[in-house]
Order: sequence, then C-alpha cells, then structure tokens
Amino acid sequence: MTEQTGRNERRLTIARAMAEAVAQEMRIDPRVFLMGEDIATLGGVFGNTRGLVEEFGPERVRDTPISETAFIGAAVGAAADGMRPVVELMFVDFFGVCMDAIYNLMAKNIYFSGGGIKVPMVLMTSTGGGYSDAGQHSQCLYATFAHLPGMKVVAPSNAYDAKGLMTAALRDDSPVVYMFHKGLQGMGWLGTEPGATVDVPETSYTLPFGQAAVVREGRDVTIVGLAMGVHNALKAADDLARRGVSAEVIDLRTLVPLDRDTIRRSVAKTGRLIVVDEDYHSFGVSGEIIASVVEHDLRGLKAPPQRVAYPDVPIPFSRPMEQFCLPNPAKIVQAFDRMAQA
Amino acid sequence: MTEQTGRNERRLTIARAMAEAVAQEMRIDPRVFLMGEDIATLGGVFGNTRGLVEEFGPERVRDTPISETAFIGAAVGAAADGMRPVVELMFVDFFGVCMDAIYNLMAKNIYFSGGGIKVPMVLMTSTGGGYSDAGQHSQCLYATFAHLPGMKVVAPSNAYDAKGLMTAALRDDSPVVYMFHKGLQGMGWLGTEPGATVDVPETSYTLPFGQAAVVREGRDVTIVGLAMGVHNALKAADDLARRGVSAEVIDLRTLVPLDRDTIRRSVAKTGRLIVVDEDYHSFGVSGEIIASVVEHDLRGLKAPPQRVAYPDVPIPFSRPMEQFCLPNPAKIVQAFDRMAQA
Amino acid sequence: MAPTIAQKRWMYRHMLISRRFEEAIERIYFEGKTPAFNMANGPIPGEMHLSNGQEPCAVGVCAHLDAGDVVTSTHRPHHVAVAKGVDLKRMAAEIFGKAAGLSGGRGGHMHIFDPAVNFSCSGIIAQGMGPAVGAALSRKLQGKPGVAVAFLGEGAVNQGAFHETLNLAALWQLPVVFVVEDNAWGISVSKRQSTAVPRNDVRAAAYGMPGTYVPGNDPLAVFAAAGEAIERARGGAGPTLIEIETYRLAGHFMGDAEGYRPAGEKDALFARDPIPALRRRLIEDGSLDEAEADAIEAAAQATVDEAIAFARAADYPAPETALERVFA
Amino acid sequence: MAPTIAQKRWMYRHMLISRRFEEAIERIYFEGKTPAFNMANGPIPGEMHLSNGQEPCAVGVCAHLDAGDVVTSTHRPHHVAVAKGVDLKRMAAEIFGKAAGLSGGRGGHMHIFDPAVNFSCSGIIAQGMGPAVGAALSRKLQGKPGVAVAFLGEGAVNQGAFHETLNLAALWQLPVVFVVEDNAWGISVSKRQSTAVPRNDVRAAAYGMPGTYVPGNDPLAVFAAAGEAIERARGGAGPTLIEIETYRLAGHFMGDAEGYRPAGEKDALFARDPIPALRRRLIEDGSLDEAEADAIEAAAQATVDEAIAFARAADYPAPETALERVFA
Ligand SMILES: Cc1ncc(C[n+]2csc(CCOP(=O)(O)OP(=O)(O)O)c2C)c(N)n1
Ligand SMILES: Cc1ncc(C[n+]2csc(CCOP(=O)(O)OP(=O)(O)O)c2C)c(N)n1
Ligand SMILES: [Mg+2]
Ligand SMILES: [Mg+2]
Repeated sequence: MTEQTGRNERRLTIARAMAEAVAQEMRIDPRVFLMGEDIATLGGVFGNTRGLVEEFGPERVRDTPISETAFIGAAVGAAADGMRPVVELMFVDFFGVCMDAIYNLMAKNIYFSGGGIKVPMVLMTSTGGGYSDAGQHSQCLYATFAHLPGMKVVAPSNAYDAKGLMTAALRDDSPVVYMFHKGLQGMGWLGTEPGATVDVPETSYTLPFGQAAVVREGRDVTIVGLAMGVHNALKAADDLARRGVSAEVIDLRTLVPLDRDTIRRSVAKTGRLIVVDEDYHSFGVSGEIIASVVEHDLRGLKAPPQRVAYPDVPIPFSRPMEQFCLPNPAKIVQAFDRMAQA
Repeated sequence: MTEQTGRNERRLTIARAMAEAVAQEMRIDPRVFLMGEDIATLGGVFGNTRGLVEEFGPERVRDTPISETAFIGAAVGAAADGMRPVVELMFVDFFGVCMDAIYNLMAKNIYFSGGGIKVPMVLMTSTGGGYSDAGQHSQCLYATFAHLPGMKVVAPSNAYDAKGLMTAALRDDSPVVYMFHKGLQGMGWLGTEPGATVDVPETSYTLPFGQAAVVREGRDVTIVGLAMGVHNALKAADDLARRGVSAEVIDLRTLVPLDRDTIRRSVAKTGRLIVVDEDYHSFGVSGEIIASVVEHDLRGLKAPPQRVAYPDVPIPFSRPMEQFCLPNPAKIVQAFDRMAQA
Repeated sequence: MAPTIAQKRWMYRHMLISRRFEEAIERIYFEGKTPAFNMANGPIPGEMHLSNGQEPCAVGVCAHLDAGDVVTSTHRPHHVAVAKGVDLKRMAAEIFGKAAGLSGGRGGHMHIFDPAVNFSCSGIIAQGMGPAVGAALSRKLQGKPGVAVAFLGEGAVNQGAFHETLNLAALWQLPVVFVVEDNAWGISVSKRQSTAVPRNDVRAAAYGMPGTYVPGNDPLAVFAAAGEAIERARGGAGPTLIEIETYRLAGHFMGDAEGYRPAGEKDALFARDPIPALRRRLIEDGSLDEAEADAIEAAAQATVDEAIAFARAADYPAPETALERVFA
Repeated sequence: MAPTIAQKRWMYRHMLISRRFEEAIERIYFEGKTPAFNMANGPIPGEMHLSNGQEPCAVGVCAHLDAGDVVTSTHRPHHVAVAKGVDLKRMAAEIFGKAAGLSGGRGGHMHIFDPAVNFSCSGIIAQGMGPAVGAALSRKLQGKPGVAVAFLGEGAVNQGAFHETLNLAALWQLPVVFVVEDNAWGISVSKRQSTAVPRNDVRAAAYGMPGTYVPGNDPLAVFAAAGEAIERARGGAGPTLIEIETYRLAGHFMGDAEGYRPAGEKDALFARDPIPALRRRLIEDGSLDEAEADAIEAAAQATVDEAIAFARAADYPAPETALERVFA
C-alpha cells in the first residue's frame, strides 16, 4: 500500500500510517506494547498493526482472548505501572462489553488519584459503515466517547493526520481513544475513500490535539466534519463551488479537546454552518458543534445551522436502506439549499 | 413515606410512586416480574421496590448475583418470550459492565427482527449526585442513553410523573430506560428535594412519552431541564421573579422521544433559552436542546442560548468541589444575566 | 441416546441443506466482488461467516428441539438456523437484503430472527447467552414447556457474559443448554492462544453443572450428548455445558486469507468432511441406501435452489423504510 | 508457611490500626448526620463501607508484600490499604475530602490511590482485577520483580471481569494472586442466593490454576495460603485463586439496617471477632505478652489518632480545583 511517486512522495494508507507510527515509537520506547484480538499474526483485521509482530515479537504484540474487559483493564494497570500500552477494540460497536474499563477506569484514574498516577495508553478502535455490515458493526459512536470526561478522542481523516495523531497519542500521559474509520483505512475490501491515502513523511512527527484543520477555505458556508465526514464535506464543497458557492471545510481531527475557536472563527466569517456526522443525530456531535457556535455568538449567523447526521435508528444491513441513512455530499448540498432559502 | 393530608391527598415520594406503579401492574399482569441486585428483601437500595417481594414473592421479585450482563440479557430473552421484565441497574454509573446487553441487544432486537419480536421491558436506574458519592456513583449519563437509538428514555422530576411514566413504561412494547434521580427519591439519607414528593392518585394512570410539561409559565426566558434540573430551574425562576423576570420552566420528562415542539414554542415566545443539565456539558443534552431550537428558527432569539451543565470532569468526592460543579439556581440566574448583557 | 432412522435421515438432510445453502451463498457472494474484492458490492454485501464443517453441532442438538424451543446462535448462524427450521426462503432474502427477508433487510446474515421457530442470533460474541437464559426463565415462570439452547464459539467462552450466564442458569436451575462449537479458532487466534484450559467442559464445574466434551465432529455423538442435556433441562434438572470438537472448512469470513492456519490443516479438514462421512455411515448401518441418500441430496439442493431463487427475485426494501421498526 | 514472631506482631498491629481507624471513622461519620441521617452531611459525607471483621484477609496477604508489589482493592478498602502501608494521614484526609488527601479530595473512601505503595481501589465491582493483571504483565514484560494482588468480594466473583481476568492471567502465567474475601453477603444478597457453587476456590480449575479455600477468618491460615500463592507467583509459576471465609461485623455501608441478616448472626460474629482472638493466640503461643499486646494496641490507637487529627485539621480544597487533574 506504499506508493513511491516521482517527487519522492510516500503515499500511505491510514492503516499503514498507524502501523508506522506505532513501530517507530516501539523502536525508541521499550515501554510501548500492544494487546488486542487478531493484532499479531493477522496484523489487525483492519491492517493497522501489520508487520508489528514480525518486528517486535509476540511479547510486545499480544493476541488476546475475546476478553475486552480483561485486556483493557490490564492495560490501565500496566500503564500505571510504567508501560505505555496500545490496545485495540476491534469495532467500536463492541464498547458495550468493556465500557466500564474504558470510561470508569482508564478515563478516571488520573483524576481519582489526584494526578498521582499517569495512564499513558491508546485505545484504537474502528468506526463507520457503508459496506453493509449491519447494526453491530457499522457505528461511529463518536459522541459516546467524547461525552464522557477523562479521555482524549481522536478521529483522523487522512494518513498524514493519522500518523501525527498516533505518535502524539503514544507520547501522551493521558488515555487517548483513537477512532479510525474503516472506510478510510485503505483496505480495498472495505471500499476505501481515496482521499484518505496521502503523502506521509517517513520521519516521526506529532500533531497537536485540539487543533482543527481548515482543509479548504471558503466564504459562504462552514462545513464541519470529522473522519469520513470531511471527505463528504470536501466533495460537497466541490459541488457547491460549481454553483459559485464557496465552502470552508473544517476537519475537527480531535473531539476531545474540541477546537471550538476555529469553528467559531470560520462561522463568524461565513455566517452559515453545516455539521456532518456519521454518528447518530441526537445528543451527539452535531448538537454540540451547533451549540458551541450559537452560545458564543448569534449575530453573525445568516441562517439556522444545519446537520447532516445519521438518523436515530440502528444501522440497517440492506444497502439501499443503509445508503439512505448515511451522510453524503448531496445531503450536504441540500442542507446548504435549505439555508439559502431561510 | 405516604402522608395523608386533610384534602384527601396522598403525597408520595418518587420511590413509593415507582413501587406502586409496578405493584399495580403486577396485580393485573402476571407477565411483569423484576430482577436486580437487592430489590427483594432490601426493597431496592433506593426504596423503589419496597414491599414487592412481600406481596409477589421471590419468583416474581428476584434478587440477582452481581451479573448485570446476565440478568439484563436474560430480561431481553424473557421479554421476547412473552414476559414483561423490569430490571434494575442499581446506579447508572455501572452501565459500563453491561452496556452491550442494553444498547446492542435490548435496544436493537425489535429493529433487527424487522418488528418480528417485541421487547417490552423496563430498565430502571438511579442517577445523580450531590451527596459526595464520588465519580463512580454520582453520574447522570442521560445523553449516553438518549444518544443511542432503540430505547425510550424517561427521567421524572416528581412522584406524579414518576408513577404515570412508570405505568406507561410497563405497558410499552419497546424497551424503556427509566432514570430516577437519587436526590429526588424521597429517601432522607440522600438529602431529598421536597418538591419531588407530591400528590399522587391511587388509581393507575399513564403519562404519554414525548410530552414535555410547562411546569411554570413565563415570558422572558425559557429554562429547560429534567429530573433534578427542573427543581433548580423552578428555584431560579422564583429568584428571577423577585427581580421582575418571568421565567418559563419546561420539564422534559422524556429524552426519547424528545418533545422539541414544546421547547421551540416556548423559546419562540420568550426569546431566551437556558438548558440545565446535571449530565456532562459536552456532546450531551444541553447541546441537543440548543441545536434543536436554533436549527429550527434563529430569528426569535434575543440572546445566545446558555447552558448550566456539569463540567467535563469526573465527579469529585469532596463536598466543596462537587458543589462547585453541580448546577444550581444561582448559576441559572447568572446564565440569565449573561443573556441580559448580550 | 441413539437417534432413530428418521432422526438420522433428518440430520443428514439438514446438514446437506445447510451445506448446499452456503455453497450457493459462497458463489453468489463473489458476484460483483471481482476483480477487486470489496465487501460493499454484489448481491450479498457485508461480512459473511460460513459454517460449513460445523453442521454436526447444529443437527445433533436441534434434532431434539421443536419450534417452541428457543435457540440463540452467533455470527456464524446458518447451520443452526437451518436445523432449527428457520424459513429458508426468508432467511435467504434477508441475507440478500430484500424486503421479503425475515427482518425486511434490516438484519442481514448476522441478525437472523425467526420468531415462528424462536430463533435469533447476534454479531456480538456471547451476546445470545443472556437471552437464552431469559427465555428459559420465562418458561419456568410461565410453567410453559420448552428449553433454550445457546450456541457459542470456543473463543466466546472467554467473554464475561459466559461466566455470568452460566452462574445464573445454574443458580436458578433453568432449562437451558450451552453448546460450545469448538472449531479451534477465533478468527486468527487459536484456542491454545486464548484459553487457559484445553477443554471448556471442565468449566462447567465452576457452576456445579454437568459438562460434556464431544470429540470428532460427529453428529451422532452430538445427538447423544445433547439429548441427555436437553432431557435434563426438560425434566427441570437444570443446565448443561457441552463442548463439541468441530472444524470450520472456510475462513473466518469470506475474504479471509487464512494465513494463520498451519500448513496442511485445511486439507486434513476436508478429508474429514462430516457430510460424506455421515452418508457413508448411514449407508453402512442400513439407515439409508445409495438411492435414498441421493434423493435426500437432490431434495436438499432443490430446497436451496428454491430459497435462492426466491431471494434473488425479491424486491429491495424502499430506502426510507430504514426509519421504521425502531420501536414496537 | 508459618509467620515469624515479627510477622505475627505486624499482623496484629495492622489489624488493630485498621480496626481503630474504622472505629474513628464510624464515630465521625455520624457527626452532622443526626438526628436525621443524610449521607451528604458531616465531616465524612457519602457512602462508607467498613471492613471491620475482615482484617485477617488484609494482613495475612499483605504480610508477604512490600511497597513495590501492587494491590488493587474494592469499595471496602481500609483494611487492605492499612496492611499495604498506605499513608494513613493522607488516607484519612482523603476520606474527609481534604486537599491534603491522597487525591486532594477527588476520590474519597472508594478511590484510595497511593502510588508510593502501589495501592489503588475502586467503587465498581471487580474493576480492580484487570489493573492487577496488567501490573503483573508489566512486571513480566519489564523483567522487574513484584507481584500483584487483586482483592474482591465473594459477590464480585459472579461478575464477568472475574472470568476474563483469571483466564488471561492463567494463559499468560502472570505473577498475580486473586483474593476473594467471602463475607457471605453482597449487600443484602447472600452467597447462596448469588453463587451456584458453595465455594469459589473450585472455580480456579476453570483456568487450570490452583485454588485454595481458607476457612475460619484466621489470619495465620490466610498467611499460610497467601504465602504459598505469592511465592508461586514470584517464582514465575503463575496465578492462584484464594477464597477466605471472613465476616463483616458492620452493615454493607453505614446506615444499613441489616434487616436481611438472620436473627443472631451479628452476635455470633462479634463473639468470633478475629482481633481479640489473635491477641489470645499470640499470647498463648508466646509471641506476645499482655504488656506487649497492650503496647501495640496503644501504639495503634496513637497512629490512628494522629491520622484523624491530621485529617480534621487539614483544609478543604479550593472548589475550583475540581476542574484540575483530569489529564496528566
Ligand atoms: C464482544 C466482541 N468482541 C469481538 C468480536 C469480533 N469477533 C467476531 S467473531 C470473533 C471470533 C469468534 O470466535 P469463536 O467464538 O470461536 O467463534 P467462531 O468465529 O470460531 O465461530 C471475534 C473476535 C465480536 N463480534 N464481539
Ligand atoms: C458493577 C457493579 N454492580 C453493582 C455494584 C453495587 N455494589 C456495590 S458493593 C456490592 C456488593 C458487593 O459484594 P461483595 O463483592 O461480596 O463485596 P462486599 O461488599 O461484601 O465487601 C454491590 C452489588 C457495583 N458497585 N458495581
Ligand atoms: Mg471458534
Ligand atoms: Mg461480600
């Protein structure tokens, strides 16, 4: 999945970028090790640990039983004891079997100890649908994690960010939930978004948490998204551009911390806001982004903010139904049109 | 905890009202039975199953092992097989050990079966802090449940609503999460809010889901809350009234379905919105309520909507710290003042 | 406990239906997925977990059940669904995502629900165990006959739900049987890599319930062990844990390169395919002659062909019906 | 394995410190909570779970540990914390919610963290088991000495985390010991009502690990069993499960009316109080004379008095510091 281009570029998939970040950190930091289901021999169901067991061996890259509560809880204990574990929850949909170890243990032990212990660990987990994997294998659940205090929440939209955010996560002394979208992984069998596979420097680098990226500048409307939503937003921006509408696209990159300033600045400029979110509509990301803008300032708004989110229904298997529910560029354009009429 | 007043009133605590609703339904419907920790002999840690095992016996009122995944999962199976189970998750904070059985099983089996099966069950769970029970025993987590599709979510603020919503929940063919706030239960040892103990008719009755109550009418500002938040809102409304400000207070009563119309109508009238929520600030109830209003109509708003929610930190034990974090009437009044300055 | 001739024929027939059904699914699954394999495409999109090789577990157990008994299965449900009598046409339609499917296309292959025969399954490891225990409790509370059977994989045994539900079932002496299909692998992780004991039947002792191990992927041995357990359950004597040695002939899901398998493992498995083995055995013991066996085979194929044709011809659901059936 | 005289004295002293500490807590807890009992009030608000009666479990195990070993405890942590060497002053201050507390008042009595002696606990049933296993893994990976011990109640054994962590620990042969304090009750639910087997040590077989049952709430017997298990763990031979018969002399939490206890149970328990019993025994076997025992007792009381005085005198945290220390 590495393509060498003429201009000395290295186009990497997100899967590769993640694995590279982890490998580079493992080389310089013996405390980093991995636990998860099918992360060793198989290299991760979504390819993001490929090559690691071959290089670092089965002591540091550990296939686990299907015991998420045990190995995530164990990671917290190992982190407090001086290690820097990386654990994988194969699909975020499975959080329900182990959420206590995540939100009540991993996320709270720093606070409960008054800062006496550190919990340097990364929980990687896959999100997203679009390939008919039905309602227990296609969710995003971004807000489910971002709502609960004590964990940083990261969701890259491309391989460059994926590597930088992973390295930053590995060096953080607080727990980081690293949510990668299956449709961006660069695994062909999941129907990959080509825009996620980008040039990635070979050397190690970090991206700061809490800095959203303005991935396209515009004047007439701000479209805020994360992960797959960014690609939908960029496509919608192209469509809008053909109609003479100039859309600014913001990639949140991290939900916790949330870069409200960048969003507010952009909306102050454009006067219009659309939030794109593949997570469920209500009580989630889209509501938070909109509230964050309007509680700050109403005056600049030219139209009611809009959301293009997943409806509040379990994710259906059948392709026509699932595609009906998913955010897409056309829905974003429609949301703009609703605002234009307002 | 039953007080007979002169005018033939029956003032009941929420705990009593819940137990009465369940008992009345159990008398007429042999399919209703209960499972949970300490719900039989002890009558529930929060008193809401008191008297039931004495009347209905240990087959229908079943103390369980500390195995939430097992007994909640079992309830789903029993519900699909024709029973109408009521299960208790003692503190909502414990959801992490059993969320899969709740959100991926209970909440989705109707959909996954295309409506072929029904899942008539009630999951009761206690919420809220204020009595220094620290970060694993004081959370509200309203949005955590309301965000995920397939479950109705109920949170009464007083005994009258508690009984009517419980009876409605027991008769619903879909799963209902019934969230009761410890500080409203009428258990003195939890420091009860007196406003929650109200007159409750003896006969059985239901309240419809998805109908918020305007519990106080006003012209200048709309204060939206649920459970304990309603009482804080009412006290703030009193304070504001003394300053000549007329506040309308809305009790959401159910989060799913959410009565957006009542909120929108009220804000259209008052032009100002404050959301009070004891759940965490970000990606939660307060964002959803604000977004629901502004995405509908911006024009009537006289000031940026405000939220008085729990900050994004684990709940501290120490009283001064916890009280600093909790919503209270003074914070609501301050939120109004911020709007007045806007 | 030995099966009657009718039961043996029933088992053979249902193993065949399941196998032929999955052969059809397998073929059709690749339609639209070549040259580039992309799960999202073709008439059967999404993950596909085949159960071929594991048919003995399904028929050996379900031979003792009727429509009123409750079965919960896993992400690998077809063989059990077939043996439990799930409507094959509507199951096929569901797997194709059609409106005529059991759930109108909302569930797909990991969410097969047929209330008429009390069958359901789930995509979450060990999730079906609670509902099976609850159905058993429901029968006990209602004084209604019927047992519940929860199927799970040997990998699922290490999930917390296993422990909690076995304790609850034993504590309350419920009419439920837990059937572990030990196909040696949980995706790419072997039983030895995941499980601290070589055989899970020993874990029954932790709950004071009987545990049985059935070696050899043998439908008749499964029949005997399951028969005893189900009789116990029906008689009010409480739950049993059964572990069955079985094999999966395919990958974990379709598209799995199976690089984790030791060399030669697959060939050895195919040499022990339980379906030809049962045919030989039934002919040897006089339960069938060649012609009868061929006739069963032909009938199985016809049943499958009909189901597949039904599914192919059925309509897709209207997209907006995705918003329906969230609540009862 | 028999304790030395010094170890016996150590055990006696720490049982006493724990008991006196809790007696003080108990008294102070009711300050501000009469006439109306409201948990929110008084110098020690919130839930309070006392461990009096269970001291043998703590000292018998922790006598084998040093500060570098890791212990995770439960919602009922004081006796174990005392035996593990947690800073008593700062623990008291934490329980009072003071800034000088171990966590600056953020945790309170269910969240005692003392990194200096590798002690932590939690309010969620069986939550500490994962971290203990992880600490053991950490030591193994780092090649650093040290064992981990996870304490849990007999009620907690039925939680899924128990099963998952025991399997993982056994599978990876980690230096960890699981100690079940069987005080017969999980709040109001008896062991018989919650657990399908009378003794949890039999559950060790499900993981191929040794299981031991220690009857009689006897600190010396606990010492022997724990010593063997910890030696095994230190020697790289893997985990052990120990169940200890113990009693809680108090209610589940303070304010518990204990209506679920059979008549006479409490009196019988007090008659078997392990602290006077150990005193008698150590005097009988010549490990102590009366004067020495009295001196230990007085010293324990002084230690406790000092800690309580420290906590009382300490300042409350600035309210707004509630917003700090969410992240490292
Ligand atoms: C809680 C949970 N964790 C992980 C998975 C991912 N997963 C799906 S199937 C599988 C392996 C299951 O192994 P086993 O139980 O032996 O069943 P088999 O696939 O062999 O039939 C895993 C890990 C899941 N679906 N649910
Ligand atoms: C997951 C979870 N479920 C329920 C509770 C509530 N709870 C607190 S203590 C307790 C009883 C625990 O019994 P046991 O493990 O025997 O410990 P003991 O209290 O006897 O020390 C229960 C049910 C909890 N804290 N966490
Ligand atoms: Mg398997
Ligand atoms: Mg106990």
